[in-house]
Parts: sequence; structure tokens; C-alpha cells
Amino acid sequence: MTEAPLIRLDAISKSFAGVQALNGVSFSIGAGQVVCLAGENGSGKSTLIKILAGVEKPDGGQVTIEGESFPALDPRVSVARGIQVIYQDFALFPNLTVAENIAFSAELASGHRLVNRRRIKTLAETLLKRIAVDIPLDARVETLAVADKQLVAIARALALDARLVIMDEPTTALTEREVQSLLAIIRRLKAAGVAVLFVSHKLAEVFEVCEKIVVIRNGHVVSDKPAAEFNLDSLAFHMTGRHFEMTVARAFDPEAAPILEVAGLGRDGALRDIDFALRPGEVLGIAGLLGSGRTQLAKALFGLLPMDSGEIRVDGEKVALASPLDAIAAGIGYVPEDRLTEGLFLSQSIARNIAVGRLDAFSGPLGWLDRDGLGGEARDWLKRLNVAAPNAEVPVKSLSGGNQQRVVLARWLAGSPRILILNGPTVGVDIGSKADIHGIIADLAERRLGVVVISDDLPELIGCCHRILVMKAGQIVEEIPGGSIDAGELAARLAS
Amino acid sequence: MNKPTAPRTAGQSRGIQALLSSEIGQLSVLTVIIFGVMAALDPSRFLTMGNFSSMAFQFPEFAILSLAMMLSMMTGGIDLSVVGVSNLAAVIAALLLSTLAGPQAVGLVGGGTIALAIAAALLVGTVCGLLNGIVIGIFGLPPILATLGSGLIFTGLAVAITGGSAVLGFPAAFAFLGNGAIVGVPMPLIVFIVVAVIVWLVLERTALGLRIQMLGTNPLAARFAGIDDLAVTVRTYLLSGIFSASAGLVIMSRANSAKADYGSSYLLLSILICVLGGINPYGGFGRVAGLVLAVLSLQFLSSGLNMLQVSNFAKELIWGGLLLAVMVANGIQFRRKRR
Amino acid sequence: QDKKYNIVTVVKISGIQWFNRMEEGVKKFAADTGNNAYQVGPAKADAQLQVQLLEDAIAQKVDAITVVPFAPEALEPVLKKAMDAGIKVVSHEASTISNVDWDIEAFKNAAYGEHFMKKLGECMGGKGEYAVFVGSLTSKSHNEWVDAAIAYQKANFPDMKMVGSKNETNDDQQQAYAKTQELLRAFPNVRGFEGSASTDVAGIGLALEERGMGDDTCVVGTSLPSIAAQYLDTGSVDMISFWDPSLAGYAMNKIAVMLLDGKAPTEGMDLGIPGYEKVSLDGKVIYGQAWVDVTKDNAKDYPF
Amino acid sequence: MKIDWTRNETLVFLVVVAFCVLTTAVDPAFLSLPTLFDLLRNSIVTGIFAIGVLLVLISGGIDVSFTAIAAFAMYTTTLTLVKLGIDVPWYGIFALSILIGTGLGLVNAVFIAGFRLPTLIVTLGTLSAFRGFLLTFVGSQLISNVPAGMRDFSRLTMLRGTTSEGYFYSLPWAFVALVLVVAGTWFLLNKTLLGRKIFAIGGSSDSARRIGIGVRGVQVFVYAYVGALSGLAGIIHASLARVANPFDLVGLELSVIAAVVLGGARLTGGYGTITGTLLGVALIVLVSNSLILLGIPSTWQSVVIGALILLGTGLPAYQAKRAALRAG
Ligand SMILES: Nc1ncnc2c1ncn2[C@@H]1O[C@H](COP(=O)(O)OP(=O)(O)OP(=O)(O)O)[C@@H](O)[C@H]1O
Ligand SMILES: Nc1ncnc2c1ncn2[C@@H]1O[C@H](COP(=O)(O)OP(=O)(O)OP(=O)(O)O)[C@@H](O)[C@H]1O
Ligand SMILES: [Mg+2]
Ligand SMILES: [Mg+2]
Repeated sequence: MTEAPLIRLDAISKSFAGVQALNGVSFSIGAGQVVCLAGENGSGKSTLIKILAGVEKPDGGQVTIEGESFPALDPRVSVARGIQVIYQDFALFPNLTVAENIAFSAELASGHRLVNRRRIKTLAETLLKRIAVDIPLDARVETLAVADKQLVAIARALALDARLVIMDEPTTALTEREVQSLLAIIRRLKAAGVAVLFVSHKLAEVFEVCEKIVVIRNGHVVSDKPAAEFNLDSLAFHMTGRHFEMTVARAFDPEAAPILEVAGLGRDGALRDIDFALRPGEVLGIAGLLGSGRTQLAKALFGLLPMDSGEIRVDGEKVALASPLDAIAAGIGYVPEDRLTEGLFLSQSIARNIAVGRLDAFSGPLGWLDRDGLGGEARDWLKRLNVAAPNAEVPVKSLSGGNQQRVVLARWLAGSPRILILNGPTVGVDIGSKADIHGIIADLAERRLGVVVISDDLPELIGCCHRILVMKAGQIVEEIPGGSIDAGELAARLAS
Repeated sequence: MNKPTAPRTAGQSRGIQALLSSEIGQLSVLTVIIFGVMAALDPSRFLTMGNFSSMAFQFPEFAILSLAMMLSMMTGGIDLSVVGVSNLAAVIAALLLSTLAGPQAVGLVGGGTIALAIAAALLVGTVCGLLNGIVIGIFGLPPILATLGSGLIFTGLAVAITGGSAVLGFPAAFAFLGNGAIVGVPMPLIVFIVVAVIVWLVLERTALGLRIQMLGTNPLAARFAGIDDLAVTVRTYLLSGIFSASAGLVIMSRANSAKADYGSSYLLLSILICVLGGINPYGGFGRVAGLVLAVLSLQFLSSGLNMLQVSNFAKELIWGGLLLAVMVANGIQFRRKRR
Repeated sequence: QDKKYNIVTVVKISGIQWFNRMEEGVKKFAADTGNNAYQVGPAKADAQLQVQLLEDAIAQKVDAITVVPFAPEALEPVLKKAMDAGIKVVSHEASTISNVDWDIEAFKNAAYGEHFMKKLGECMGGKGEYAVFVGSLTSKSHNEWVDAAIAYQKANFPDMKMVGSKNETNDDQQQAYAKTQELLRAFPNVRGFEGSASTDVAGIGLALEERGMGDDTCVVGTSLPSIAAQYLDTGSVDMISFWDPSLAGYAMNKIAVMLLDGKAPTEGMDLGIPGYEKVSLDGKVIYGQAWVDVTKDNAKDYPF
Repeated sequence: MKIDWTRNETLVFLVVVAFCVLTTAVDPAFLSLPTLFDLLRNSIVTGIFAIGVLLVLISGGIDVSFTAIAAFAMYTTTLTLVKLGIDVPWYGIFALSILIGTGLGLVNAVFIAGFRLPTLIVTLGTLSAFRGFLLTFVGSQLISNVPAGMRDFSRLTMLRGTTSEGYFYSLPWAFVALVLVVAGTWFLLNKTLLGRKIFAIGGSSDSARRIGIGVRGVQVFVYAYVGALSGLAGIIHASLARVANPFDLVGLELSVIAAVVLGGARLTGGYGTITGTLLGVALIVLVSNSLILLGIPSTWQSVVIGALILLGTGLPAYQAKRAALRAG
């Protein structure tokens, strides 16, 4: 490597309201090189990406693109220099169609003053075909599931002939098949001389495509070496300074009376004849491809979707779940999949985000709040779940993804439900936190809660669930005992 | 998704620096400056008991309406019906007072009727607020449309009931509410303080208040968190209705009459006060203290300019300019902090 | 006797033609007598804003207040406060108000309203349909004029018929215009119109003129020549009446100074102001005979 | 074409039709050319305002200052020409008013795009500041001898006819201004990249910034455009009324916004259509110009208008809410 790198970062620093997110970060990316940026939640990866994209201005340091130095970039400069970013939060336009979202950057760059629907559609079609997915082009993005949004964001980044494509956790919401096609795209980009900066918590993927891995911890670069010099364990250790094992829940009593029984549940075509039972202390996994009805089932159990048929029993008592209030009253909790819009009150404090589920417990007969109690409990949970935050009063939006997820978990754990449904509990969560969350799940089971885990992370399902239900087209098609199967085989059964 | 008026971090403020960087701190400084300038321009007239008492009689009516407006704004809504509710409530109370008691009534008849009329006005406020809450919460109308429509209905009912003319002839004792004073503290001011304390308690000390703020921040997440948005919405507009009715009673007593079009200029004014007071019009954030400071700075400015015989149009200009200047100062502060 | 008084005139709303003309009278009075007489008014027509101006005036300890109330009832308590503070209070356009020393009226409202109907009836030949407009249903004087006019029609022009109810225009010419259009559609035979707010006849006149009905219809109402002159010229408005606000402003201030000097008005006295040469008293109300009729022939004599 | 019953436009359209049917049942005279022309003429100014408001709402902002801008531009233009005493043809007068409106729109833009202040706060401030400045420093006297150019314009009629009694009814050329504004804005919003950028920043200004849209530039355009439309609406209002009254127009802002929201635009930004907006305006104008025909006494008119707003909005809102619930 004698030629000048495509992009060089020199001593980049950035702090937010007292948090030093980046501290003298330097590394470089060569043309056509696939570099992985690894690090725990909150280590500063997304911040670094935003600086490269020109969305945030660094406090110090400079970025050099093909020999030209910038103390700070601007989105338009970055785009003009061939940098395309797939953001962790997608940065899509919910009110525009899929086609428009995909083609927007290209339209901006083309200099056309008028828009041409046909041109836009053709471009979007081509790009979606390139990543081998099929999403209705005229659908509004707000109506899409998270994974589809992710795919739209990926397609958009490919619309321009970029020199560097930055991907901030592009695979978190994707199923195995889609991940594979994305990895194939990365290889193709590389072959075409396009560099890729790739961020992912799924370390296996990292090894599949990356040539170089840059590990950052607490805003510092702690290692910057060819991928070949790492293995799974050493990478995890570099990132966190710890070693991990998967925590598996202890066996439960299969004879115990079920805590939750679902019989004949159906909803106009989307769900059909759902039957299952959940026993205290059991961790039940639900696996399925995108659109298989997992989230619909979860929402139905939480009173968010009306059902057409069937019944739900909690502790043998039939319950009518017309709203989340009913579900909560029946002891059911739900950690939603999209924590940014469904889970969190981003601009409110951590304490309030945790307390909001349980205000009644802290209010007196006149509705008086026990504020000390609330604050105390929030601090307690921050400690128990290891949330990295200066205090419980900062807004949740200042936390990194993994820590935000812990706040949502804390809210539901604080409410001590009997049944907890977790939809993608470790989406976008680093391996350290992931292990912690698995520990929490095992601990819940220990305390005889019924836990339902919906996840695309197959090893996770296999590792921490007693049983896995496989859903297809709104039906449960198979029941697999946990641990009896490996991830490859499970993936094959999902796809078959 | 998040609107540009994101709040500052609610970090504990320490020292003058922190005070100045908080919205409340800036508003306090502004209020003190306005007070200082007005006092300096004409101390002999501004710094008198008479002037203070006069101001204390003036602002409570629109300040109470602003509190009612504030509650709805905290949920991300708006209540354009506050003035309509206040007049309808006042008209009903006035009809009771004038038909059941009349100007000569004293003692038990007078007192009883006054109590009845006050109760009736508050009941009208409750019903109007309930209606707003239901229309917004159950039928899902955007608050701006729902309350614009209901405001027209309330005003229209007041016109229809009275034929447009004023209702007169209350027992003398009723005038105390708007014009009397207890140990020198004007009654309207006392009513305002009571309402302000209630709103403050509700927002800062009760579960309902916290729910209002959370609902205003992110309605979808509120649903997932098990907040009963219907119950919160209905209660918010209900409280707003009751406070509007209280403002109506104060206006009615101060005018010793009730009429369908009293206080019509207070609607935009109360929105302006909320916004100057730092209440986020998109919901979620706002402090009663900010609103009180905004009301005070407005009143100092208004009375001071009247004293200087500044035209009332120039007052509008100054008021609009002030709002912009404060926000620009805020914004510059904001950006400096981001760096 | 040589003491210079502070006298504030509080009007319904500042800036509009009517009260600017009144301010001329107030200023003239100040210039003529050397008193510190000045006029203030709120930026929006709202009784509560007037109350606030009055509160401030009391706090500033003026010697006398003259006031044109937007809603007389609403001002009673604050005017009582003024009187209790020893301030002399004179009002205008508020014959029923009680907490004032004197109220001065340019005329009796009923007589003014009857006068309009007399003219309208004559113009329409005593028969046909007519409609009436008020600036606002909550405006007392407008309603009194119109009610008196309707009563006069019933007594004297049995062949005339009012259509619709009182039309409210919110003192907005555009609304008067739209209401007229709608009336013409709902009642194609309507031939007479009486306006109350100063912009009413202009809106009516415009709608009639656009339909080419100016010559076939009769329009009368309160307005100012500056507002209605172009429609008087084309004949789409037939007659307007008004009383000169500058004279009323002058008269109020004159009474105020009389009171401050310890004098009281008497029956038949001459205020030395046109239309108020021989006033009549009724309780606390002083009546003049100060209305002026304007047609296209004499519009030029009133340049305001 | 399949009819989408959950669309706001469809439902508002139904409410409009239902109202027309009701009015015709009460008074068959409703169905006539004079009625149509009266309604069209009375919707010109509101319609132009509404199109401006639509643009702002789509861009994720809100503007309550447009009425003050209109009054300012209209009055200042008229006063200037009267003072100068020169004869300017109507299009010159219009150009001046539009120019002044654009300038005031740019003042809004300075605060919104330049200082990044929330739009509601800025425009509340400028509403009061523009009006205060106009009435304090420019003038507060109504001008009834408007320049000849304006009077000429008001007499330009596009279509005219005669009733059975021999009276005229006509549609002024000013209506074409509304048509042009509608067509132009439709083209802008749907066919130009700038228009799509307006939708984009309304959908998510953060996302827009990140993909390299000059958010500030778009905002400057939006507020200048609304200013220009307001200047146009103001001068049309004054020309048609043949009087420049500086107190006119201010106070309409909330009902115009209501009409636009009624037509399906969202206060949170990113959504709204021209068709919906026009239907919203149609409903408001129709209702407020048919109460005499329906025989509703004046004292009950605001109750009826209020109830119709609730009804007209309630139906689409309830539909939308149920659809959202069903979709989860
Ligand atoms: N706008 C902001 N305001 C305040 N603090 C912030 C802001 N954005 C990021 N931070 C803080 O900066 C640090 C780095 O955050 P960043 O989002 O870069 O982490 P990350 O490595 O991307 O984490 P994850 O893997 O969870 O996405 C965190 O401590 C976070 O709380
Ligand atoms: N919410 C915010 N508050 C303060 N500053 C911000 C905010 N968002 C972005 N900025 C900064 O403001 C600057 C300009 O941002 P933006 O992309 O909106 O401007 P622009 O539209 O490109 O400018 P122009 O059109 O004037 O050239 C950037 O430096 C950006 O980082
Ligand atoms: Mg990140
Ligand atoms: Mg005639």
C-alpha cells in the first residue's frame, strides 16, 4: 500500500455536553478497501460516521479526502466527494414513496430541475434488483417494516457511484438471506474499486467481508489491523476487554400450569390458527422470515391489534385485550422492535422513560407522584442494567443504541410483568450488552416469568430459548426444542 | 420526527452561567430588564403602588387563559376554544345571577346564588372541555380544527342565548371576585395564583402531568408504554375548560356583565404568551414559571408603554419584535453550546 | 381657573377613520384650551383591552377620562374605580351607562334609526323587501338603530317587508359584500338595504354595482364620506348619515373641563359646537342634534 | 379509477356534495350560475392564501403571518401609488405588492432558515410586528380612492351573464390568478425537484440535510413564495373591494389553516395535496356563504359553521383513526 489512502482521519475529536464521544481518532481507508469499524455500544462509531458525512462538525482534527484536507465537512461536500452513508436510523423520508426515497440522492446529483416519475421508478427498480429484494415502489416508506426501510436505505446509498459507502449497522434488521445478498454487494463494490466502511455487531459478518478492522473503545482507537490478525474471541476482547459466553436459562417445569395460552388466534389473513402455551420460567422463541407474522402476533398479544377469532388465557382466565392497558393489567409486557419511534420518548429523560410504565405504582390516592421513589428506581435500574449514562436526567436521545435498548428493557422490568414479549431485544446491541441482555432473560425465567423472544438472530434463539416456534405466512408451522438444532439448519427450515 | 424546538438537557443548573443558559433564567433576566427600563423611564409613575395594583388587576384574566392554553399545548395540541368557553360559562353564570338573584340580592340569597353561578360556570367549562377531549381523543380530530370548530359553537351559543347583548344585574357581592382585594392582594391575582399552582402541581407532581408530557413527546411510544391517551387527552382538555371558565368568571366580575365577545383578543395573546414562556408548541415541554415570567414581562411592557403614551400599534410591533429577539438570543446561545 | 388638566380620551379602537377624526377634535381642544388632552385606544376592538387602558389611566392619576365604550357594561366597574379616585368621567355612545358623571350623545338612537327608515321608505316608495345589517350582533347602538328602524317601518310602511334576520358583518366590508350577494340570491326581490357599521354600505354598494342594480335599489346607512363617496357618486348608495366624531370628541372634553372647574351642564345650554348648540338633558345624558345626512350632492363638504 | 374511501379528499368531497344537496333541497335557487360565480369570486383570496399555507405545512412549518403580510403589501402599495399620484397599470401595481410580500416573506425566512427558530414562534412574532409596523409607521387610514389601475382590474370580467330580471353576474379575471397559482404550485410541488425537496424536508429535515439537500435554501424559497402569494392575495382583495383597509385580512389566519388541514395536510409536515386544499377551501366558503339561503338566523350562524367544521373534519379523521387502528 504505497498509494495515498482514499480517506484519512487525523486526530478527530468530538464531545457532546460533557461526553467525550471521540478522542483523537486517526485511521485511513484505501480505495476499494473494506474496513470494519468495531466497538461497543456508545464507543463513538456513529459519531465518527456522522463526521465523515458532514452531519456533525468535529471539535478538532481533520479529514483528508484524496489529498485534500477539511477541518469539517458538510453533507453536500461529502456527497460530492463520493461518500454515501447508510445511517443507523436510515435517514429516510417517511412521507415519500420507496421509489422517491431511493432515487432522491441521484436526482439531487443529476442536476435535473424537473422530476420524471418514469426515470425515478426505473432507477429504483434497478437498484432493488441489485440487492435482490422486492418492495412495492409506490408504498410510502412510513408503512414499511423496519427491515424494508433498511433495504431502501441500502438501495439509496448505491444509487450514486460512490467512492466510499459507509454502512452503520446495515444488517441489524435483516434476515439471513438478505444479509448474504448485502455481503455479496459489498464484495461487488470492492471489486469495482469502491471502499466500504462497515459497522456491525454481528462479528461473523465482519470476518466474512472485511480486510481491515479498526476497533474503538471510549472514543479511542485501540487497534487497527488486518482482519486476518483477529479471531472472534480476540475481536470481542479488544472491543470490550472481557470474555463472554452465552447464558442459557435453567430448565423449567413442563408440567406447571401454563401462564399464557393462545388458542385459535386469527386476524384477517395475517394470522391463522395460532395455538401455543407458555409456562412459568419458560423462554419461548419465535422465528420466522420477514412478514411471517411474528410482530403481528406480538402486537395482538399486547392489545395493539384487534383479533378476529380465538382466545387468550392468562393463568387460565380468559382475557380480552382491546388495548395495551388491558394487556398490562393482565401482566403482559412488550418491548417493541423499533425503539426509536415505538419504544422511547427520545427528548425526555432516562428516568421518565423508565418510570412511564409504572406511574400508578408511584402515585398516591390523589394522583400525587412519589418523585424521589421514581428517581431512585430509575437510578437503581441504570446500575442494574449497566446503562452508560452520566445520570438519569439526561435525555434518552443522547444515549447510544445499546444503552437506549436497556432503558426500554428497564421500563418493562420495573413493571414486573408475568409475561414479557421481547421483539428483537438485541437489535443493534454490541456483544457485551447482548450477553448482558441474555443474562437478564435467563434471570427473568429464573424468576418464573414467561418470556417470549422474537429475533432474527438465530444463534440467540437457539442459545437462550427452551423452545422455538417457527412461523410462516401467519401460521405456526413447526416447534423445535432449543439447543437441538444449529443455526444453519434453522435457517434452512425457515427458508424452505 | 422531532421538531426543531427540542429542549435543552434538563441538567441541574449551577451558578449564574447555568442560570443564563436555562430558558427560565433568560426569561427572568428579560423580565427584570423590561421592569428596569420602564421604571427608569418614568419612576414617578411606574414605581407606584397604584401602578402595581393596576397591573395586578389587569393580567390575571389572560394569564389564566394562557394556563389553559398551556395544558393543551403540552400534549402537542392547542385549544382555540378557550375564549369561547370562558364567555359561554360567564353568560350562563350571569343569567343565573341576574334571574335568580338580581342586583339587590344580599345575604343568603345573594351568596347562595353566587355559589350556584360559580358552580354552573365551572360545570359549563367541564362540559365544554369534555366535548373537546372526546372529539379529539375518540374521533381523532386534529386539535386545531376541533377547538376552532367548538370555539365557534361555544361563542355562537353565547350569542344565541343572549341575542348578542350583555347580561347585567348581579348581586353587588359578586364584584368582589374581580375587583376586591384580600389584605391588599387583588382577587383576580389570587385566582390566578391558585390556578397557576394547580397547573404547576398537575404538571410537575402528578402522574397525569407526567403522562401529558410523555404523550406530547411521542404519542406512539406513549401507546406502547400503556398510557391511556384517551384518558389523558380528555382530562387535559377538561382542565383547560375548567380554567377557561374560571377566567370567564374573573372577566365577568371585572366587567360586572357577561357577553359573547368579551376578551376576543386574548386568544392569540395567550398563544403568544405560551410560546414566549418556552412552552413547546409541539408538545412535551414547558414550565409554569416560564409562562408566569412571560405574562409579567408583557404586562410591565404594556403598562410602561401606555404610560409613555406609545400607540397601541407600536406596542404590537414591540411585542412581536421582543418575541423574535428573545428567540434569536436563545438560538445563538443554543448554537454556541452545540460547539 | 388657569390650571391645566390631564384628560385622556379612550376610544373603541385606534387608527380607524372614525376615531382619527375624533382625535382631531381632541387635539383641537387641547390647542384651543391649553389642556393636556390626548386620545388612546386599543389595537383591537375588545372591551377588555379598553379596561386595561383605563386601569393604566387611573394609575397615572389623570384628571378626567372621556371614553367611547366598546361595550358600556364592561366598563362600569373600572369607571366606578375612576370616579372613586376623584377622576371626572364623561362618555359618548353609552346612554345607559351609570358610572359616569355625564354621557353625551349626538342624538337619540331611536330617532336616528327612524330617520334611516324614513329615508329608505321614501326611496323605495313605501313598498318592497329590505334587509338590515349590523356590524356585530353584540353592538348595542347598531341594534338600537336597526330595531327602531324596523319598528318605524311596521308602523308607517306596512307594504314594506324585512327579509332574513339582522345580518352581521363584523365591521368587515368583504363580509357585507358576501352577505349582500347571498341575500340577492336568497331573496331576489330585495330592493332596500340599511347598513350600520361604516363599511356596511360600501360592501352593499359594491355588490349591487357589480350586478348593475345600483339604480333599482335603495341603500342607506351610517358611514363616512371617505368610505362611501365612490358609491354615492355612482348611485349604488343613496344616502349616508353620521355625526362628526371630532365634534363629539371636542364636546366630551369640553364637558370634562366644565366638571373639573366645578360647573354643570344645563338644559338648553350652548356648547358652542355645531349640533350641540341647544342640548337637552335626560338624567345623566346630554343629547345634541348632531347628525348629518350626506348624499352625492354634499359629499365633498366632508373631507374625512 | 378505484375510489379510495379512506382518503381525506374523498370524504371532504362527499361532505361538500352533501351540503350542496341539502342546500338545494331547502332552496332550489342555490343551483344557479350566479351562486357559482359568487362562490368562486369569494374563494379567490382564501384560495390563494390556502395554497401558500399548504406549501408551508408540507415543508414542516406553519405560517400565521401571511394575513399581516398581505395587509402590509396591499396597503403599502396602494398608499405609495396614491401618494406618488402616478398612473401605473394594474400589473405594475400587482408586481409591487408581490415584491413587498416577497420581501416580508424573506424576513420570516431570515429567522427561520437563518436563525433556525421554530416557525410558529417566528410567524406569531412577525404577525404582530408586521401589523404593528404597518399601522404605526405606514398608516391606518383606509384608502377608498384606490389607484385607477386597481379599479380597472376589478372591472375586468372574464365571464358574464344576465339573470332573468336583467341583472348581471360575472366572474372577474382575478379568478384566473387563483387558477394560475393553483396550476403553478401544483407543477412546482409535483413536477420539480424543488417541490420534492419541500416534501422531503417536511418528512424529515434531518434526513434531508444528511443526503445533501440545502434545507435552508428550500426554507428561504418556501417563505418567500408564501410572501409573494400573500402580496398577490392582498392586492386582489383590495382591488376587488376597491378599498385598501389596513385592518382587513388579519384574523383570517386560523380559518385558512383550518381549511388546509381540513383538506388533509398535516401540521406535522410532509403531507398535503392541492386538491384536498381546494376542497377544504370550497367547504369553508360554501358553508359561510349559504347560511342565509338555508334560513339560519344570524344568531345561530357561528354555531352552525362550528358544527359543520367538526362534522367535515370528524368524518375523515375518524376514518383515518380506524384505519390506523386496524393496521396496528
Ligand atoms: N447528540 C448527542 N448528544 C449527546 N451525546 C451524544 C449525542 N450523540 C451521541 N452522543 C454520545 O456519544 C457517545 C457515542 O455515541 P455513538 O452513537 O457514536 O455510539 P455508537 O458507537 O454508534 O454506539 P451503538 O453501537 O450503540 O450505535 C455516546 O456516549 C452517546 O451517548
Ligand atoms: N439543529 C441544528 N442546530 C444548529 N446547527 C445545526 C443544526 N443542524 C445543522 N446545523 C449546522 O448548520 C450548518 C448548515 O446546515 P444546513 O445543511 O441546513 O445548511 P444549508 O441548507 O446547507 O445552508 P445554505 O443553504 O445556507 O447554504 C451546518 O454546519 C450544520 O452542521
Ligand atoms: Mg451507532
Ligand atoms: Mg340606488
